[in-house]
Amino acid sequence: MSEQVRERETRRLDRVVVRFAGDSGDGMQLTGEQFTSETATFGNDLSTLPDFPAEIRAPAGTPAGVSGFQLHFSDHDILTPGDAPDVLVAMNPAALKANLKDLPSGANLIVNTDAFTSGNLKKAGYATDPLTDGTLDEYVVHRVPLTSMTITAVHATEGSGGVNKKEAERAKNMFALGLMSWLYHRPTGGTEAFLNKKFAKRPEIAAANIAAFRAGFNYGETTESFTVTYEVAPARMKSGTYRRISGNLALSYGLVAAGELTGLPIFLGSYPITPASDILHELSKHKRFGVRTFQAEDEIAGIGSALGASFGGSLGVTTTSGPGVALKSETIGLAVSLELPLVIVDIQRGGPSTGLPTKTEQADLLQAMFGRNGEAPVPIVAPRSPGDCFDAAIEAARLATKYRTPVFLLSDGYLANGSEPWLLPTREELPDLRVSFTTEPNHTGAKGPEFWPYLRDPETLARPWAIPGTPGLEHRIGGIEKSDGQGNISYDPANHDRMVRLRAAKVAGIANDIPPLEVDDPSGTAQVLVLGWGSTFGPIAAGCRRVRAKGLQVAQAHLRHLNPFPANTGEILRSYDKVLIPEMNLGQLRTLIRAEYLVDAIGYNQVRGLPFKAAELAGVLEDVINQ
Amino acid sequence: MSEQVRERETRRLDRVVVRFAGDSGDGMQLTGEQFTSETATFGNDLSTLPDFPAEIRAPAGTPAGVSGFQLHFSDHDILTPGDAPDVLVAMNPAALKANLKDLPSGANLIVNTDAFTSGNLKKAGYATDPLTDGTLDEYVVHRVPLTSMTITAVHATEGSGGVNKKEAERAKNMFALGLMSWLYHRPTGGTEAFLNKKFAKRPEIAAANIAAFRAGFNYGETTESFTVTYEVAPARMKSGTYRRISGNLALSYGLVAAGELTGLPIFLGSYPITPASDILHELSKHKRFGVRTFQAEDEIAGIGSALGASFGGSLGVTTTSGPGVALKSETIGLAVSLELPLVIVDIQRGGPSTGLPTKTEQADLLQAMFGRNGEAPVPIVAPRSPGDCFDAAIEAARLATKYRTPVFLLSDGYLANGSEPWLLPTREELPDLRVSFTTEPNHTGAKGPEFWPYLRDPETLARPWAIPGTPGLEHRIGGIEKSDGQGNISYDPANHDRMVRLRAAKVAGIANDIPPLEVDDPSGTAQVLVLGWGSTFGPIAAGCRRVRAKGLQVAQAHLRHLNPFPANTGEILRSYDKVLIPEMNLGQLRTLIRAEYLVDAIGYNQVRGLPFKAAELAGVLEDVINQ
Amino acid sequence: MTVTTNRSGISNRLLDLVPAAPGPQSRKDFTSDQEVRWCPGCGDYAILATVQGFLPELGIARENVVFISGIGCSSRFPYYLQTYGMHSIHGRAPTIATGLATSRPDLSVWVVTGDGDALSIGGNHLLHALRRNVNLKILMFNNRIYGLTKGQYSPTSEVGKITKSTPYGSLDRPYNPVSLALGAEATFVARSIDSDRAHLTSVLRAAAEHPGTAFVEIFQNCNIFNDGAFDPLKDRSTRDDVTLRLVHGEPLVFGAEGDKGIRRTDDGGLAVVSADAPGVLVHNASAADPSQSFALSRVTGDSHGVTPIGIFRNVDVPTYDEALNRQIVDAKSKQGDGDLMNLISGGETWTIA
Amino acid sequence: MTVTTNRSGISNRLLDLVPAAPGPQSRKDFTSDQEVRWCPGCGDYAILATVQGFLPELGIARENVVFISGIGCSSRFPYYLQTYGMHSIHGRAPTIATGLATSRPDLSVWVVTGDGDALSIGGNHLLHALRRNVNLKILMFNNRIYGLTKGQYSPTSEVGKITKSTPYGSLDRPYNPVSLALGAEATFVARSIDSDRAHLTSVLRAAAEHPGTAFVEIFQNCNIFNDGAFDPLKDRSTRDDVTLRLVHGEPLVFGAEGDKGIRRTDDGGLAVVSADAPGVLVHNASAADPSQSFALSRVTGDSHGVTPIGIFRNVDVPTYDEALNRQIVDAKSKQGDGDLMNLISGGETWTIA
Ligand SMILES: Cc1ncc(C[n+]2csc(CCOP(=O)(O)OP(=O)(O)O)c2C)c(N)n1
Ligand SMILES: Cc1ncc(C[n+]2csc(CCOP(=O)(O)OP(=O)(O)O)c2C)c(N)n1
Ligand code: SF4
Ligand code: SF4
Ligand SMILES: [Mg+2]
Ligand SMILES: [Mg+2]
Repeated sequence: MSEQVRERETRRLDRVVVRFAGDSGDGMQLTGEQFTSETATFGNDLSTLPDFPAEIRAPAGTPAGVSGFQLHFSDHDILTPGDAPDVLVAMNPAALKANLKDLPSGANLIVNTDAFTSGNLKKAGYATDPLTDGTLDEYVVHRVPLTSMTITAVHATEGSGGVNKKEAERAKNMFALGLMSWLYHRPTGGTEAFLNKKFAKRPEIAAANIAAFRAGFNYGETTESFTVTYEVAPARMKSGTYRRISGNLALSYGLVAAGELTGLPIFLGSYPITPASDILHELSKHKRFGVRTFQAEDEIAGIGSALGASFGGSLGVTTTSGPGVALKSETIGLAVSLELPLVIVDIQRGGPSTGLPTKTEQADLLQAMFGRNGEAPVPIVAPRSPGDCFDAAIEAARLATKYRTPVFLLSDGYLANGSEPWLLPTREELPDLRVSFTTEPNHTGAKGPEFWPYLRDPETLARPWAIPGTPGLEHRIGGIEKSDGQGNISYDPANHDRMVRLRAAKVAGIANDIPPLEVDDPSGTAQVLVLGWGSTFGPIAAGCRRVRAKGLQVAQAHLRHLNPFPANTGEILRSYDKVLIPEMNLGQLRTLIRAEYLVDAIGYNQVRGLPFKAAELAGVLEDVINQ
Repeated sequence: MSEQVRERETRRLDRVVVRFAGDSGDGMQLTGEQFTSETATFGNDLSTLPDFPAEIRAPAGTPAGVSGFQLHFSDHDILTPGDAPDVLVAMNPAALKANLKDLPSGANLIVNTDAFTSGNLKKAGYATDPLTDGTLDEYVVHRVPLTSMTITAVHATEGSGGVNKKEAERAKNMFALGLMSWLYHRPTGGTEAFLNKKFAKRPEIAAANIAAFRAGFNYGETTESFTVTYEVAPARMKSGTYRRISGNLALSYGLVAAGELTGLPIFLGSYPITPASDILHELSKHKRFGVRTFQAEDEIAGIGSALGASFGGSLGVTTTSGPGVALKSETIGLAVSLELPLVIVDIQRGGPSTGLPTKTEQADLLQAMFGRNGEAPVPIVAPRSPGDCFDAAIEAARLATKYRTPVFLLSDGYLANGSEPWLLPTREELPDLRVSFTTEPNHTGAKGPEFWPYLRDPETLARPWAIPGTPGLEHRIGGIEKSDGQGNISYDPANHDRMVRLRAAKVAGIANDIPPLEVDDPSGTAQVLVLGWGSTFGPIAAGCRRVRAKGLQVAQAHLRHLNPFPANTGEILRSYDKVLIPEMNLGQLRTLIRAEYLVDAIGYNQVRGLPFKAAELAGVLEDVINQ
Repeated sequence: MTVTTNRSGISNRLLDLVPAAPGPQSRKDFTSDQEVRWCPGCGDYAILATVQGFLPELGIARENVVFISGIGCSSRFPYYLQTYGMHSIHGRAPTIATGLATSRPDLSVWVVTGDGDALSIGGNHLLHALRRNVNLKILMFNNRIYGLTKGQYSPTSEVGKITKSTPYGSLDRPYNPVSLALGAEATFVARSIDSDRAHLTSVLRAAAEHPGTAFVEIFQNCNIFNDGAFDPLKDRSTRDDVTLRLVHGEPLVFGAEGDKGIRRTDDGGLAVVSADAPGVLVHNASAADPSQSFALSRVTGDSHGVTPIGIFRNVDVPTYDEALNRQIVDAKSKQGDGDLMNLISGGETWTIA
Repeated sequence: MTVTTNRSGISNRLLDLVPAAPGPQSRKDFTSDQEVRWCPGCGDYAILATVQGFLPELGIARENVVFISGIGCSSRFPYYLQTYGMHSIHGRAPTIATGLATSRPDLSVWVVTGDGDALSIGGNHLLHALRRNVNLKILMFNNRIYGLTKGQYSPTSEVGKITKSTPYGSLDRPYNPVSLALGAEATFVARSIDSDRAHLTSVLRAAAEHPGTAFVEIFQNCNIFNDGAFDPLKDRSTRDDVTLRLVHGEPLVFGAEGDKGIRRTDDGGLAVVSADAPGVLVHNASAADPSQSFALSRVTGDSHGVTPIGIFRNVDVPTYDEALNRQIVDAKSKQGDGDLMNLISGGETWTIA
């Protein structure tokens, strides 16, 4: 109102949650990613949650077509992408409609007023204009004519000649990013470099985007809409070199690393499926590491080819999501019978059937455990955070090669697409997993030395791995029951019983080769234990923090190995009055825990395609503690 | 020794176990079946166990190629095919070698001496001749030159002219049958009629076989090798009309009956696999019942076609064994999501992978429960005896049509091929399962009447079944999550959670629509409960009888429904000190029971490809009771 | 099951088993209330409009039409049609449709699928449906890419294609869907293109008139992940020169000036020659022997500079459905309807009093 | 991976990557100690003997030979060979073999499969292997029946076949495996017969000499469930009159007297004519265009009274394996070996002290 430029307040915050939301075509993922990049370089701890529709380009302007990206960053270590945004950027009415319910009152809301046309309002399902009908009264609303200002800015810029109106308009996400960068004092150099690189082949587009980005930044500086800016100091994190990484990328790197560490070439046989495809995409780039990727005709061929490669001495890997696992079941059974190494990566998504293909869920655990004919045990490993996917992949490869067995690696959509800062390991920190093939006969028969493909290592119960090309060890394996040791077809009843038990004992024995379950119980006096697995680690830990901050006691333990469980699991469970198992399914770990340890574990279950919120879990924990 | 014909003793027995064993090509299955037929007509209770190699014609003369058939018959009701044979017919050295270990000392042994050539002995792996080296000292051995006597008898018979030596020799199984029929006072008319019918097109072969059969009978009468014959009186069984039936036949009839009772045409989509193929074979005969059978290109197409037929208003059925179930997993998940009726028949066999394809096992229970991505509950029904396969199939169809859900019917190789007398139901005893399709809109929307494909019956939670061809109810369904009620695609988190729980509640609700678990506890004071499921019913009940006969108390309960369990299951389990669960797997029901009821059930597990023996279970029971 | 029908329009002995529409229908009758969810500019829109425009021509009751699809962008198709429909799982639509069509001769069953859905994961089912000659109309939208999973190469992508899963170029030699279908004993094989509504409609009509499995490959532009794949066939300035329109009984000539023709070569293949050269062939889609149709399928833009569209093969042979249903009718008429109690009592029974 | 080899005998650029045998080998070297478990009289015995007799010809180290099979009577094959082997699961052998062959260019990988295993459940994998041209030799034993599961009809059984699953006669039109393979872009397609050892050996030799996927259909008698299916081709009195032996570069003539020939018809198919009629064709298995080979595949006992055996098609085009391995070699030579720590640190890092 007054002509005078007001002094702006800069508020220091310890954590902020921002969400960008717009049409699928508005580039919200890119915007979010780039804001995250700035934030990572700045040194905050962070966690992200992208959220996009199943359609490639769901209908423009409708709530179904909205694509969102949430980022939580802080000056201390954090565990989740945040429960509710402190600021929402809504590029159009549909984005507002789809996200407003998540926005706590008092939050900042930046809306692109240009998009609030009557047509767009209708598409979004608004009968009246929320900008004027009082809908937004409880928020701090910043009305920004984002589109028009972007076009003006672009067209006023040298170097962006030849950029037409549509192209200019497309840069509006960079205007939003510029504004947000200003609002949160983010470093901007990285983004400009990124844009120059990304559009290296079309410098006029790069110029347009940079112009929009700067215009957004300057708009914040000059407008009076924003009376406060925010600062979040860098986090104090463990010293070392960090990068930002998503779960699928970390998992891909873990597989490449597993190849190096075992000394085996990686062979990935895979069929594209959301949210696993990115691992195929990533691994297909790394031919210089000797990684072979094979896009198969279907999931069965994907795993079949991987198993064939393992027979030949590669580390066979197959990547998929739940429906693909279902198709691979029969071949997994064959791999159990052949006792060959194989890593089966399942990036879980919402089910059953096609379900919610772009959403997260933890409902394939029992499929991984039991989804095969006959007694066919398979070890299961699950990562707990995006960065942890790296280590979990290496662990899966370790078990697969050491025990000559297929191993499930159960990640999920949340880990796959979410990201966090990752402390890079040094080469020395990585384990030595070198494998040696059998090259000599291992048995003396009536006619001299023989090779017995099912003569087991007495300690691991693993069978020898003698690969084609090894003279004198020619042998045949198959899915029919084999005689213990010698490995010939055997229909003998006692032998079958023995082999079934040997395979089970081999997998069960892994319990002695994995770290014990660790409990985090700062007070040492908690009577409630929260047990989790997989991607719920962050929300559970955040929930625990909150209740502890209130002075309540709770212990947390998180399972990396789901089959077998660590040897001390039963002991730990039994030392608490109550065990709570939160899962994004109807209680699958709970089923396994109850069956194994007869502990009356309580389940807290949500099957919403979304990660838990810290506040929600804190509430549940309080209830359980106080009951 | 003396010329005088001795008076022969006729001993009355209450039960006898006979086993026929010979080369795969020797016709042992036919011989056993026919002896069983005679026995059934005679009025004994009986139970059979065929046992054949996985090869079509495994190498002649070797133990691997031996085919066997065991029959237990009695003057009272019996429950198993018998633990150990009282008499073994061994057609060659390999048959002797493969079966001798099962023969208790003192048993009768009929050997075809003609087959004990040095070549055959070698193939069987005998270094010396067991007929002469003392191996058989502990048995009552009847040395019969079966082959040569058959040839002589055939060639001396009118009407068998044109039968060459090889064909004559092939009739030797009928010689053995004749001899056994004589030994056990079986009626012979049926067999002669059977042979005349079977070889109607080649009367000379019929004549040859009948000649051999009579020669065998007469041989018993005239030789002095047999000093005793045996009589087993007819059993007192419930009054009514009986037939002998195998599990696969009863199951097939149950499906035909389900078609009649529901008023729906049966559509079977199937791919051949042992031991399920016979259901496809059988159902393909019944076109006059409107049964459509489709031999698909694979298991996936088998279930897909059945599901398509169900969409069109047929009762879709698919039949397979464990490896086939693995392949069908993804489509089962689709069926769960579509909520259409479908009966999935799994004739379990030894696993994992190809495993022991012709042997029995119960190791697909957890696959049936959990072998799909996401939360995808499927009801499970299991028959307990060959004849019970009829009722179980009808029950599976009832649940599938009433609750609009895929249902698993879990039989196994033992039930499939085993047989028993079956009291024919009357038409009135069969349930009325008539289904009505939805033909009218079920919702009033803004624009008038609408059809909502996911609006549920408030009681069963079943959705309406409106089939193509119904005007005004056009709708689309699919595997993506649907909005509650309306059934349009929905990615809404809360809706997904609701739908996951609704599908679970629908299946769980079946517990109110099935009979409570019944306990057989004659004394009413037992402290140990044996809980079983599926084909172990007979051996468990026989085991219980034995320990009760010793004055010990034991209660028995048997689950027909494995998902959901009957509502009173927990209560029953908790009312016993100890619960023992014998299974032909490593403890799959036990896992489910422990997880659900936190009852420390004890497992007794054998994975030998063979049914339990009554004596073995009796021993285990005694141990548990006395512990 | 036979329905007396006085449908106007398209007919064949199987379609005649489907109840007639109560009256004339329009495109609107076949349009559902669901919002269409493809990318703006996607070729799927044009195909949808053409199909919705065509269906009324069938003259059959809307409720007796069923569309079954697999998974992919193309497989969203059924949602947009006011018929019965199922959006099933990846690659399995032909199996579901087979069960439905063979058990319900009173339905008109259509399958919509993509190049990945039909030829990659679902190849086996597609080909078995073709050899069986089940009464299905299969529309395969070929955009030579995986659309829904965001741009991996497909079994119809050209060698060397750079995609997300093949950053160094794809290595697999692509299928020629028409050759593949002909090798699998298909009785009706055609090709059309999203942008040519009249042509696509004529192919759909012929497919509907064919009793048995009709396989229709439809070139479809995915403007997001494989834009312009069929541009030469669409561009007004080039299309006549690179498109050979197959018309049964007409000579195989093409070109803006109609100056080019197709003739046999010595090695058994076909070559482009001048339209007035001797030996220019006349198209025969209904030859019992599929060899010439196969040879035509080898005429491609890459090898010959021209792409045939239209009907390659169209022969009337017994269908699986008819045979299956005839076995049932025969069994009932010869043996009488089944009697359940008779069946289960079987031959040998005994009675205990 | 290149191995210096001075193998005598069969050679191609891929086989040359396989280590040579240390010395001459005999049939016995390739015979395992496992008891053969087929029915007496089964055609599989003859095929086994022929393969065991042929393998020494390859001149490669026995331990570098691998046989992969699916499930079926035929799929027992690997057990009887003293090489590496895998008896896998039904229909999936081509997938396993593809992973093995593409990751181990130093192996000679063979697939043994049946008509059900290869064409029914495994059809998709077989055809994708063919189009990719992976370096596999696929031997399909075609007995036109399911042997192991005791006699159901198969995708190559004739229509109307009475089997256990089709007591009223089968309804499906069979595949012609040669047509199917050609439709799937196969680069080597041949047919032989169990009983003709010399012919089968010559076909195996040609298959081994072919770089890429070789598909060999072998007519095999199942004397238990489909006895005599190929008798006319075996019976001395008829066989010459009903067998057309394909020899590249030779005229297509046959008959005990060599008096019959094959000529093109107007509809693009082939017909039997007198050997001295004009236009009798010369067989060209290596034509780039597969059309004539396809036309030859339509010449069958049923339709023409004569069955071609021998090599229908044999063309040398790039293989999947070579291309895949070349991409790896190229990447390493252009970019250097991968450096793990470099890779995982990526572009943007920050350091906290
Ligand atoms: C079992 C299974 N595997 C993989 C997928 C992932 N998926 C969905 S659609 C698709 C391919 C789509 O390509 P196409 O069939 O050509 O259809 P388009 O999207 O191009 O129309 C894939 C791989 C899936 N949904 N289910
Ligand atoms: C997944 C699966 N489905 C079905 C079977 C049963 N099965 C084994 S072999 C076979 C078919 C055998 O026929 P073919 O491939 O022609 O081989 P053949 O025995 O005739 O040599 C079938 C259906 C199986 N083993 N696995
Ligand atoms: S991704 Fe391609 S095929 Fe899919 S909707 Fe978009 S343009 Fe169409
Ligand atoms: S069943 Fe047929 S194919 Fe199988 S082994 Fe016997 S004869 Fe050979
Ligand atoms: Mg596509
Ligand atoms: Mg076969």
